Amino acid sequence: MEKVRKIKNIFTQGAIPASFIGDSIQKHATNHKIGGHSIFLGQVRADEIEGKPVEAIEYTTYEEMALEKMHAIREDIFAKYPLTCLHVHHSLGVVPVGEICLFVFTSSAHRKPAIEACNELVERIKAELPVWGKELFADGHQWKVNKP
Amino acid sequence: MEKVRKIKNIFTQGAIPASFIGDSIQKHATNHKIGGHSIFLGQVRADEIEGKPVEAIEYTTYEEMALEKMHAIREDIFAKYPLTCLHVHHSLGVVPVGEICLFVFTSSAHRKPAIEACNELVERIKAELPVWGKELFADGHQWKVNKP
Amino acid sequence: MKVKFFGQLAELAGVASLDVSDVDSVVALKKWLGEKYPSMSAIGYMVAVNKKMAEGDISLSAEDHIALMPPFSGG
Amino acid sequence: MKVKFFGQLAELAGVASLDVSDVDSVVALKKWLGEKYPSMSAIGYMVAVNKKMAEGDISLSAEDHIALMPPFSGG
Repeated sequence: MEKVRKIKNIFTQGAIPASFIGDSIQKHATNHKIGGHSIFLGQVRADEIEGKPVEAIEYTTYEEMALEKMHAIREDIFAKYPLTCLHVHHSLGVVPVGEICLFVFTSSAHRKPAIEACNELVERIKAELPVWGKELFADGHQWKVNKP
Repeated sequence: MEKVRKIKNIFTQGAIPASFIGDSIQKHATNHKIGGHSIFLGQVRADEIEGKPVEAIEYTTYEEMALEKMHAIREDIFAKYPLTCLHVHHSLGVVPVGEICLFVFTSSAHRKPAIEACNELVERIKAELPVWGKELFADGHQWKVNKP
Repeated sequence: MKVKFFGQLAELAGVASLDVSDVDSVVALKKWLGEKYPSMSAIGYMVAVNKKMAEGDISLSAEDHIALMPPFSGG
Repeated sequence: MKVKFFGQLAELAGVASLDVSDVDSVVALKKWLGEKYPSMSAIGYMVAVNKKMAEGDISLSAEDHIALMPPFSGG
């Protein structure tokens, strides 16, 4: 059966609370077909750039394009792996160091599809979503660069 | 610097609460060297065996040997990957369907070591720890078999 | 046509968007931008036309929505 | 020596552990078990001696702690 999925909003203003992640896991207790969950969390790291520590990252996006792209990625991943669920949350605005800015969550009957889908989602989100991070120091900023 | 790690207890009586997982994520907010977390969760699935649904899994272990083995696996993984943290929790006793029985949690500065270490830990835990699952039906049981 | 600037490009241009009327292709737009904002070409940005990535040259009309995007750095 | 049964083996034996005195090697122990619990050999269990997996035959003494373990199924 083909399911038509709606475009979902993946963006959250500010950091993604750890309690939100716990609640999201809890909600899956009612799905008794799930045998494994895979989760990736991106956390803002206090990199030092010329002796100055990063204090936060400020994220911006081209929201309409990012949501359309995420929808296409989601469809690809559902077509490729036998998943029961797939959730993505990405921060916008300022996220202080130590806080969560990306939450990718996949579930399947057996562990391998959830693990592989989660990894592929993280790579595609970083490479394909029009989102930009600005690393904020106490007295300035620099634009974040993603390594492949 | 060589760190001497103590043998940790990985076993929890009954299911691992989702709130425990959320709290565990929250505790890592103070480590500003972390850039990525990878989490695997095993959840008890309501497999049907000849029309009878699994209602719970009851786990037993050879605890002394399992903890020594887990310690050796932990040392191997820390030697192989540049991780900041590595946590493993496994249930003992009865875990009802929909509940979490395995929680593997790795963190690193960049995402790849956390993701690869988490995957390797899950495979080694399933293959090498002396733990046994008994699938409980309403009126009987069968012994769980792990697929490779 | 409406031209939006994202990330570092918005910082360089000092605006989030502009109405541009005197270009009819992606190549012409890039040339116009290079003259107006000389520092922009060093960044190696991508161009999206109506939310699709433009590869090579394509013609543009007044109704098109253009986005100028530096390399992505989400996650 | 103390012999512990785990998982399905404990169920088949009906006990969690036994004191066994009349065997001096892993092979002798398996033979003894096969006679006492004929259904056990079908399971393909592993033997640990003092928490280390025994590969092939090794000799056993009264102080050894033996564990009889069916295939693992944790997680």
